[in-house]
Formats: sequence, structure tokens, C-alpha cells
Amino acid sequence: MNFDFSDDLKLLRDQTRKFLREHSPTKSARRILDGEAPYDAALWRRVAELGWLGAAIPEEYGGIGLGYEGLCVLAEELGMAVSPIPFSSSIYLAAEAILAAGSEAQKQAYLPKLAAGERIACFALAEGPGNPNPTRIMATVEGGKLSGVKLPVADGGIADMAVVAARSEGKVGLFLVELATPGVTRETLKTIDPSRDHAKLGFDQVPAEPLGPADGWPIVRRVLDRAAILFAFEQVGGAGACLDMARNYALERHAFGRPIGSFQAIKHKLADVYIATELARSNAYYGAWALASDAAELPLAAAAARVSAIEAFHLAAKENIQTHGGMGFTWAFDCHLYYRRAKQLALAIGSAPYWKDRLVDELERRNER
Amino acid sequence: MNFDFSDDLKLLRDQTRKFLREHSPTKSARRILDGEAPYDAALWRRVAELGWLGAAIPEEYGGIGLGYEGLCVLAEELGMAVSPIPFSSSIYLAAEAILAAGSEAQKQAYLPKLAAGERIACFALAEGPGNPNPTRIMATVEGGKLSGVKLPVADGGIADMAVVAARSEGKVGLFLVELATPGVTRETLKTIDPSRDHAKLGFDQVPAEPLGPADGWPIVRRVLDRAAILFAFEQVGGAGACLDMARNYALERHAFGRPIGSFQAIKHKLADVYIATELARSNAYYGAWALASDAAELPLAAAAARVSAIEAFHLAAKENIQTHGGMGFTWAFDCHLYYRRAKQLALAIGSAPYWKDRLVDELERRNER
Amino acid sequence: MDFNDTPEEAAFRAEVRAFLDANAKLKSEAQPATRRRYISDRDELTRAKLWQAKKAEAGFARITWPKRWGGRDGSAIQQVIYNEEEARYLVPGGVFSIGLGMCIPTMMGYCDEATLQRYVPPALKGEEIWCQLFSEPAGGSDLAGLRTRAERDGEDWVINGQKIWTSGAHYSDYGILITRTDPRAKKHAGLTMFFLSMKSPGVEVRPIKQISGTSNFNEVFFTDVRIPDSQRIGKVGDGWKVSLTTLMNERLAVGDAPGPDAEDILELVRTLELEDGPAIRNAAVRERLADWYVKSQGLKYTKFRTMTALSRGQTPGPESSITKAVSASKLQEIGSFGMDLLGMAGGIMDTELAPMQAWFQEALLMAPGLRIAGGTDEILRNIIAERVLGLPGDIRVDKDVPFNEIPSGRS
Amino acid sequence: MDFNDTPEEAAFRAEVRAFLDANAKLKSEAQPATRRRYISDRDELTRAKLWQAKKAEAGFARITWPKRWGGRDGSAIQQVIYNEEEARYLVPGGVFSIGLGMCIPTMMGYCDEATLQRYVPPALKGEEIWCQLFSEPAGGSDLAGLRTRAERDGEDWVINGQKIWTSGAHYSDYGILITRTDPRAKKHAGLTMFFLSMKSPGVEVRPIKQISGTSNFNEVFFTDVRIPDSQRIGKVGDGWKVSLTTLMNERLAVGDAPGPDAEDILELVRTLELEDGPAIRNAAVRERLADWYVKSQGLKYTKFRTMTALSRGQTPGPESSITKAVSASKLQEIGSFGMDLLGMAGGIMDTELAPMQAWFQEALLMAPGLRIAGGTDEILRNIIAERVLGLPGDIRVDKDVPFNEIPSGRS
Repeated sequence: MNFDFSDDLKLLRDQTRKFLREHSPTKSARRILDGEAPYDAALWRRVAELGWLGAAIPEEYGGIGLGYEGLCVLAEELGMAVSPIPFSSSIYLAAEAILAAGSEAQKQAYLPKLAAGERIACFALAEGPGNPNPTRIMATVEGGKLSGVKLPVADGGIADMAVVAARSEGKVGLFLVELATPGVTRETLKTIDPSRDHAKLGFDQVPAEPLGPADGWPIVRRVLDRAAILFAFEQVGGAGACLDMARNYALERHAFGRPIGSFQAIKHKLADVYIATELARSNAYYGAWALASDAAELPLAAAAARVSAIEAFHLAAKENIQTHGGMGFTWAFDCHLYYRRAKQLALAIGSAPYWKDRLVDELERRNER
Repeated sequence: MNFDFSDDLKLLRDQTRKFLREHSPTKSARRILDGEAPYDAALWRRVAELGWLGAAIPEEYGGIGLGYEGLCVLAEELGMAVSPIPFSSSIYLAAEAILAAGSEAQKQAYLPKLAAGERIACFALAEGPGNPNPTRIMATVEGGKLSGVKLPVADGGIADMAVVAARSEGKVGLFLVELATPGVTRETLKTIDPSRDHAKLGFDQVPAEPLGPADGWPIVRRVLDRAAILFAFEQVGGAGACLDMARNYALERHAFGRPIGSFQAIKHKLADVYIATELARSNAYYGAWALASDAAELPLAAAAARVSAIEAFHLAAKENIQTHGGMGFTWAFDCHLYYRRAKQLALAIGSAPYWKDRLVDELERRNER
Repeated sequence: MDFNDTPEEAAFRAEVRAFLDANAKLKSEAQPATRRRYISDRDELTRAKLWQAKKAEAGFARITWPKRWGGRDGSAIQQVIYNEEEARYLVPGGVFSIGLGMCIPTMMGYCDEATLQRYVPPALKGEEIWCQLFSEPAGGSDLAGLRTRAERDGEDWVINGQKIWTSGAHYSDYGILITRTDPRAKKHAGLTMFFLSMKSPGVEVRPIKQISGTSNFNEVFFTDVRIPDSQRIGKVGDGWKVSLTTLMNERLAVGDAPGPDAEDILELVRTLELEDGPAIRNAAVRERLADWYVKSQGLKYTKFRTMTALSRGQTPGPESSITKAVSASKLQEIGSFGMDLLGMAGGIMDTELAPMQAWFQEALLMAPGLRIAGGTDEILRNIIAERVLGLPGDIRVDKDVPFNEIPSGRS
Repeated sequence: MDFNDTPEEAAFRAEVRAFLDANAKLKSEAQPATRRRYISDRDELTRAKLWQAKKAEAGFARITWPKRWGGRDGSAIQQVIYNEEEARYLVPGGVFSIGLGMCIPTMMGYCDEATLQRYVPPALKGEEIWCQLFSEPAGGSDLAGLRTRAERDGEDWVINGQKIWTSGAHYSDYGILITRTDPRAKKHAGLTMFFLSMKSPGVEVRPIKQISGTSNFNEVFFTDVRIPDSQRIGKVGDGWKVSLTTLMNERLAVGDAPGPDAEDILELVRTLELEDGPAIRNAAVRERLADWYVKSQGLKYTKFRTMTALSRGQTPGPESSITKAVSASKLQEIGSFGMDLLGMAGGIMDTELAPMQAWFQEALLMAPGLRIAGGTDEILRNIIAERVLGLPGDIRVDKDVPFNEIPSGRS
């Protein structure tokens, strides 16, 4: 039995944590939240220099070939630090889509730049209310030109290029689009988590290059499944950060002459947060194994990891505020950074009802085999 | 605003409670649970003598015309005492069905005897797994003869007669059947709550008298709606009894040198039980108003009362055991009488998913008006 | 049972309606009310003062107060009836409730006639607004843990310290203030109550920005603020006893968590299409809708039972604690679920893009504060356990110790 | 990451499989296992003793014990591997786990060589069964609140009192017994541990009927039972310290609540028809199924993480408390929901009428005990809060007081 990260990866985790504590303290997220910039460009550059963006990208495409377990380790730490960078959009989603569906030429053309952080890509799937489903896709590519509206698009305001799900000749597929092109409009959206950029992207006859087969929905699903595991690690990291904050506050804050952490109401609340976080962590680990080994169980593992992680981070973030009492719901305290991020991550790539439904689909499929 | 029982009914409640404490202590339910008899016949006779069975039956049919608010008061007390008598089968369901659908001759023939407790009736709807729905009804009446199987039938083992839902010429209606008739077989069922009789009734060409119109499902639904409010009062009574038991035990039982009721884990648990019970009580009160005034809102009020009461009694019964610790899950303590009854009442006349669905149906209907 | 007024109640209700009809617009006749009730506009204060003056003139400003103070010696149920009726009209609300509901009643119990003659009428007419300076950074749930010092200096007291969570401090004219006058006495024994002008030198008010982006509360800093001894309320060292009058009124005032409810989820799902059909047909949606509806109705009819008790002349107990205990966390879950239903677009808060003007998203950000302010979820459950169910209080380690020896976690 | 054995582990696993193949039947090859695992048959005890003798002979009875006591100086992960493999075979289980897992290890820490020579081998071979006489009516969660008295009389001690929740007392040959030898000492100081024959005069065992109808536990009454001082374990007054050895082993042994799980709900809903179609298509069913599946998987992989720690030679901590904290109340809700799905027939417990042999109904009756026995939901959360998260213990009012002055609620 070897169901834990290797000593090397644990060392990476420690280094990552130390690095992010220095270069991505919560005030970095707060600057973005307060609208000073759409993302932390300095942090992005540093992260790129460390090779993190190419952690799971093969060396022939400019990555460092650390592998997916390594990427999971990084994701957990980024979640813990509520880092305000377009990592998930550019790497978990766009780069993965190109890896999964791109031609050799496309991989050569795009991946090295994404791995180097020279270019930022976003993943444009949603078109307003709805969970991932081909019937929701109305954006259309005709004669190589994309028209339609995508919203919300995470990091759509800062990306150089987009991987766009669009309809062409009745089928939904993926397309690569340069965003610095006439016909592209971008509008920043106000969202629950302003520490991450979100945009409404309009396309009017914009050149679009096919990425993978015309019937690309299976690839979309595969990309979402794989991303779900990486998102789960971010969420587990966030939940763990909330639990730490809450525990520390409960030890330090006194009421009625004793630390509030000595009251069972707080103790049992935090025990429940611990339980949810550990369950989510274990489900995420299984996802990491499935991701790294590209196992047949990946879709089921991904759904389980995501459902568990959504629940844990939601619980941890809201009860962290509750443990902090009055200070918890002030803008000045950091609790809300995590509360916002918990919901942002819970909705990106599809909300809990979608993933629960997917999970049972996969159970049915498993039983039919 | 006059949203409480009258002083007269409060007096009735006090007297009822006193009476049941003497004549229906929990050991009465325990005798039935242990299989000594299928119901407490002595209690049944006393209850009949006090006129309770005819509380809401008009005086011209042998009742005392106390009205439905009075019946609600009695139901709460019967629930509090986990009384092991066929009150709900014979009165909330069978007598109500006859009142709702019977001809004048049928009312004259049956209601006085039910009101006097001389005869016991049961309500035979279920045919194995399923919630109330006409598609579930396979029992058939042809040429005035009923054939089919009904299970479970509460009090089917002790009833003299049954109100049976059966299919005739494609429509589902109600029928009156004498059970001491050749062709009727009865088998006692083992159930979650052996303090109440449940049977499997077999009918093979048994004479059946139509009760109401051939298309009787609207009547079934009306009977169930009205019964749901009375069941809700039993459940609120049971939940209240559990809360009392738990509170008393928490005050008396010491651990770590202090009453266990001084630990927040117990305090907050019982506060949650109190909250659920009060919400259920308030919903039940609204049901009582709807029942007494035969309001158009009755179906919605009934569904709300039932959903709220199911939840409150389930919570109160299980957390009462938990508060009692080790003693709570012994046969010797009374906690399980309530835990069993909570589930029995939650399933009789349809389980929570059915009533939640009905509730939303009624909300949709209300909004269409 | 019925939902009808007694004849006396009906007569009073008619009187109230006549007043309201003459002086305000029915909500149903006005522009459709905006959902975003969390944010108030800037003119609200001016309009609130005007409206309060009208109410005071008509004798509706404080129905249960004695006639000599501008009330009408009315009953609690009359106040409830007035509130019910007023809720149907578009009138500015809220800014006087702390002063008239908590501060002035406390003063009435302890101050002399001259003081009351000076302060009660302007408060009633809305000319002067009051706030309550109780909570502190070191004393939230544990109110008596407060550290703001009052030290005697001749005929004055000199105040240094900080209050927090003070609603309306930024527009208030006066406040009642609880201070620690003897740190060597036991926790509850060394406190003294005062009132003061919020314009006193050394008083600084800073709004607190909440995570919802609004500022409903303030921090108030006191630096060598001088209060004459004549503005002391009650005896030196009796501050805790005096404060209880105020707090009892607060508990009764704590109500529903405002925001979207089961009916709003119903409105959303009646038109929303999910991937597999109309949201209203989805069994998981229906179950949640039923659960929340049942809770809301349970609270509604619990209030009706309380009103019935009032109507029968009884005093309702701490049962009303259940309202906030249930509704604040329900609001949080409803907000969250409403967003989940919108899938990947659930996080959008632009009011023109998000369904129902981003009502669910606003609720998610507002709910955490509602679970805390006015008694946390945990404190409310303690109150229910202790005062309704009669269970023992928590073990207290801070009761019989001089205040300055109680562990505070400060190094 | 992988789920593979190390080469050493693989070799050990092969050895275990060879032993099991030679001596037992695979479950998959045997009759379909009955679901109703809650009830054991009468011959189980005889079969269990035979099986234990075989395991002892092959050196698998207690893998981590020293070789001189019949173990193999093996590692914790080897024990886990053995357990995993054995679980795939139809073998009688359970009756020796308390004796070998808790009682004998405690004796090994405190008893002399001659005593161990007398008792360890027969226990290992299954010839003698041991039970643990700790809990009392007055001391459940608060174990140290025990009142069973041991009074010195010459070379003997005389025992009077009552134990409860003793698993296997009715078939046990010996027991270890914690008693109060000094009621005037502080609570944890006046305790002393003994072992005794369950056949001693004055010992009376009465099974406790649980609400599930089964009797997994006993009450044990002691009336003037004499124990020679040579059967004392540890020093007089050291009983609490001695008991901690036993209890640490107990916490690790507490595991999953046995009963229907997400997979069983899946099995039910795959064939069940609801009024509006197949149950598996109902969104509310699917949501719950997903929620429970995710919890079960979370627990499963948490155990894998624990095993990995063992495999790497680390000692797992109190994290394993989460298993029962999650699974017992999950079992209660699964039982309840399985019944709800069956609608009006959900209460039927005749195994030939109720789907899946009334597995869900049995679970509803079994779950309350599982939420309590071996550490209540509340105690487990305290353990997590204190030992994992490092939060403070509850305030103790019983620590520094003579035992006989601690409030007990008895009048």
C-alpha cells in the first residue's frame, strides 16, 4: 500500500507552501479583490519561473514532466493561499484540452508558451445559467469564424487566447481563438469572488481554429473530469486553510474567561469541519491516483473528489466565519476570501447537482460493465 | 389573532393527559410490543366510553360533535402516550372515509358503531412497496366481489371491517368489506413498530360494498390529507414526549461530576429538537385550523404539517436515544417505543418523499390560481 | 382557532389603516419593490425623521409607552398590529428602533424627570437618534467581558476604550454606554452605565465594511472623553443590572433573517430550465423547496402563536429565539442552492445578468453576518437550552474572580 | 501512488493466502452470504475456537506479538494484510479480539512471567476467552466515574458492584476488572485493576436485550466476589494508568458501522419503481446516493492512507475516530431513507416480504447503538477536537475533588 505522496512530493509541498507564504500572502488576493489588478502578475511570473505551469506538461512541449501527482500537490497549496492567478484556466483546463485534443502542431505551437507563462489561456464553456451540457452551447463556428457569447469565463479578461466550446455543423467541438482580434469584446463581470477575474466574452466572426474532432463533447467531459480532480485539491487546500484559521482563532480568542475553543459548540463544529476535510482529502487522493495512472475509474473518482471537495470547502469556509464571530464577517478579516473562493470553485466547471448526477451516471455505467 | 386552542380544549388536553398517564402508561405499549395482545382492548373500551372516538363525528351519527380541533388535541396526547390502540385506523381514516363518501344509509349503519368503539375498522390502501397512487392498486372488485392482497394494513389483524381501495371497471374507488367473511385471510406482519398491529389481508371473492363514486381517488386523497393533520398531531405529541424524556434524563444523569445537560453538545442537540418540534407544532396548528374550517388551503397545510411532523419526530426520537447513551438503546428503556412509533407514523399514509412532492404540487396549483 | 382580530383589535387596526392611508403609499400600489433590500439609499435618514415625526404626532410612535411620554398606554398586540399594517406601506424604517426600543426605556427606569423631559420627546419625534454602545472587541457573545474604562475625575468621568458593532453610530446624536469602572471587582460587578452626546470631543466613529460590501455597523473609539456624573444611568457598579433592561428588549426585537426564502426559490425554479427539463420538475429541487417552505411556515405560525399569547395578555418568552436560529442558516443554504441551480453562472452578481437581481448571491454574502449579529447560532441555542428547556448554564470560570485576573488570551 | 504491496508485503500476503486457501473457503465460492450479519448463530463459538487454534498453530493468531508468545514479531501492516485477506474467507470472527487485543496486552505490561505463562498461551489458542469489565451504569462516557468497590480482606480483595456493556461476558472464561479501591482519593487515583475467573462465586452475567432484539452486551453483577491479591494488575491505585493501555487499543479497533451502505441503496433503487418511474432516475435519490457514496469512499481511502502510514512504519493517530463518527449516523439515515423509498410498506420486517431481507429496517434499529457503543458521536468529536486539532479539554469540575464528593445526581 502506497497511498500517499512520495517523499519528494512532500518536500515539494513544503517548499511550495513556504514560497506561497512569502509571495502569495492573503493580501495578494485582497489586492485583486479590491480591484487593483485583475490578477497578480508578479506572482504569475514567479510561478512560471519555478516551472509550476509546466508541472504536468511533457518535456517535449516545454513542461518539466513532474507529473500529475506533482500538479495535485501544487493545486492544494494554491488553494490554501487563495492565490489570485489564472492557473486553473490556463493549465488545468486550456493546456489539458490542448494536450487531450490538439494536433502535434498545435501542441508545439501553444503548450510551450502556456508552460512558460508567456501566454495565458482561458476555457470558454458557459453561456449563462447552466451546467456543462452540449445542449447549452449556442456559440457557432461557421466557415472558420466564431460568433456567440460566453459567460462567465474565468480569466477571460486577462487571457491571450481561449479554448472555446462551440457548435459547428450540428456538433459541439472545441476551438482555439486568439482574443486580441477584432470582433472580440470583453466585459468584466461582477462575481461572488472578485479575487479572480471573470468576463463576458463576445465573439463576432472571429477566426477559430478547430481543436480535436468535430464531435468534441467527449473531450470536454474528459477535460472537466481531469480538472475536477485538480480543483478538488485547491478546495481541499482552501478547506484546510479555513480549519487552521478557525482553530488558531479558537485557541487565542477568549470569552467567559476561557478560549472559545474550549466550548463544545466550537470543538464539535471544528471536528465536523475536520471530518469533512479529511473525507475530501481522501477522495482527492484517489482522484490523484486516477489522474496520474489515467485509470478507467477516473470519471467516477473525479466526480467523487469534486462532490466531496465542494462540500468540505463550503462547510469549512462558512464555519470559519462563524468561529470568528463578529470579526469573521468584516471585510478586513481574511475569512471572506475563502468563503468567496469556496463558492467560486464550487460553481466553476459545474455545480454540485451536476457532479452528483454525473457520479450516479458513472455508478450505473460501472454496474453495466 | 386567535391562533391557539380555546381554554376549553386546553382543559380537555390536561384531562386527557392525566387520563392517559393513568390508563396508557408506556408499559401498555410495551405489552403489545412484547406480543401479549395485538392492541390494548381495555384502553380502547375506556377511550370509547369517554366519547373520544366520536369527537369529530356529528351527533346524528353517534358522535359527540366536539369538532376537529378537539380531535387534534386528543391526537397529540395519544401520540405522547404511544397509545397502542387502533384510533388512527378506525377514526382518522375509516370513519373519515365514510363521512366523506358514504351514503346516508352507510353513515347511519357504520358511524355509530365506530364512534362507540363496538366495531373497529381499518383502511386497506397499500399493496406492498409504494406511496399512495392509483396506479399501485391491483385489488379488483368484479360483480361486487373483491379479490386481491393488501399489505401492510394497520390494525388489519384486529379490525371487524375494512375500507378498501380497489379497482373496478378501470377506476379506483373505495369499498366496505366485512372481514369476518369466508375468503378473507389475515396474516400478522412483523414491522418496525410491533406496538401496533399490522397485517397482510388476502381477499378471494369477498363481498364488497361501494363507498362513494366509482372514481374514488379524489376521496382517497382528501381522506389522506385530513388524516395527515391528525397524524401530525400524534407525531408532535411523540416528539414532545421524547424532548421531555431527554431533558429530564439530561438533568438527572451526571458524568464528569456534572449533569450531562450542562454540556453544550447535549444542550444544543436538545435546542435543535425543541426548534424542530415547535416548527412542527406550528405547522400542525395551521393544519388544525384548515381541518376545522375545511379551508381551501387544506391540502397544502396538510402536506406542510406532515413533512414538518415526520422530521421533528424522527429527530426527537433518535436524539432522545442518543441523549440516554447506553441505556437508550436497551429494550428495557422506553426510548425505542418512540423511535419505532416515529418511523411507523412516518410511513403510514405515505412517506416523506411523497408528501414533499405533494406539497410542491399544491404550491404549483396555488400559483396557477 | 381563527386569524381574526377581536373587536377591539379590529377597531384599532382600522384607526391605524386610516392613518397610514392618509400618510403613506401601499407597497402594492407603488413601483414594484426592489428585491435588493440590503442596501439603503442616502435620503433614507431624512425621510425616516419626517415619517417618525408624523407617527409621533398621531400617537403611533411608541404605542405601549405611557401617554405622558407620547405613547398611548397601548398593549403589545396593538404594537404588533401597527407593525403588521405599516409593513404593507412604503415607509422608511429602522433607525429609531434601538433608541426607542432599548435606550430610552433604560433611561426611563433610572433617570430623573428633568433628564427624561429633555431627552424623551425629541427621541420620540425623531429629532434625536440614539445608539447603544455595548459590544466590544473583547466582549461579543461575552458582553460583560468589556474593557472600556471610565475613571472618575472630579465631577466627570473620563472614558477610554473601544466599542464595536454599534448600529447607527454614524448618524446618532446620543448613545448609552456601558463601561468598566472597577477592574478589580468581579466581572459583572465593576460596570457602570452612562449616556453621552456622540458629538463629545474624543469620540470617533468608523464604519465597519462587511463582507457583503455594506456597512451596517461601526467601531466607536473613546479617547479621554469626558462625561459629567449627571449622565450616569443607575448607580456606580450597577451597569450590568441596568444593561439587562436593554438586552431583554433586544432579544425580542431579533427577527427573521431578511432575504430570499422558499417562495423565491419557487419563483426561480418555475422558469428555470435545467439540463434535463424544468427545474420545478426535478425531485431534488422539490424536496429542498418543501423542506424550506415547511420551515418558513413553521416560523410564520410560531409568530402567530406568539401574537395570540400577546393578544391574550400573556408575555411571550425566549421562544422567539428560534426565528433567527432557523432563518439565518436557512438563508445561507438558500443563497447557496439558488446559485448552484444556476450552474457555472451562479457566481455572477451583475444585477442585470443574474436572475432575480442577484438576490441569492447577495444572500450568500449577507447570511454569515446574520448568523452572528444579535446573538450567534450558538448563543441562541444556549438561550433555548437554558431558558426554555431549563438545562444548566455553561460552567463559568469567570464568575468569582476579579475581572483583571480573568484569562483573556492576551499575552 | 499505487495500491501495490512492497515486495516484502507481497511475500507475506502470499503466505497468508496459502494458509487461508488450505484452511477456509472463499466467500465468493461459498453460499451467497446472508445480509443479516447482525445475528450470529449458536455454533459460531465452537467454530471460532477451532479456527483460532489453527491460526495460532500457523503463527497468524497475533502477528505483532513476540515469537515467544506465539506471535511472529510482525509489523502492523502485516496484521492489516492478514485481516484484509481473512475478510475474503468464510471464517468465524470476533470473540477473541477483546482478549487478545486488549486484555492480554494489558497483562503483558504488568504481570509476572509465571502468570503470563499460565494465561497467554490458552488465550492465543482460543482455549480461554477473555472479556473487559470496565463500563458501569454510573460510568459510560465518563469511564473513571466507576463505583464497583474492591475492599482488602487479608490476602484477598472483595468485590461488590456492577459492570455493564461487557461484550462476550456470557461466554468468557476470564475478565480484567477495574475497581475503586479508595473512594476518598481523587477520581482517577483510587482505582485498581484485577483479573478474575468469570466462574468465581458471586459473579452473575445477564445479557442486555437491545432495541434491535439482539444481545451483544451483558450486565455483570459482583456480590462479595473474592479475588486473591496475586491477581492484581499493576499497583493499588494505578488502575487508571493500567486501563489506558487497554483503551488505546480499543480506539484503534473501533471501525465501520456494519450495515447497508451507498452500494446497497444503489442495489435497491436499480430495481425499485417509484410512482413516477424508476427510483434510480429520481434526482433526490441520486443526490443522496452520491452524498453517501462520497462519504463511504472518503472513509475507505482514509483507511488506505492509514495503512500507508503503517506500511511506512508510522503510528496512525486518533484520526481513525472519524470512521465511526461518520458511519454510524450515516447508517441511521440510510436505513431510514431505504424505508422511506418503500413508502407505506417501509416498516415491514418479515425478511421474505421486505426487499433485501429487511436490511434497511434492521439497520434503523441497529444504528442507535452504534452511535453510542465504543464512544458516542459526542465523545468522538471531543477526541478529534482535542487530540487531532489540539483544542482544550472540557472544563473539569471532578478532577481535584475526592471521588465520594463529586456530584453524581443521586439523592
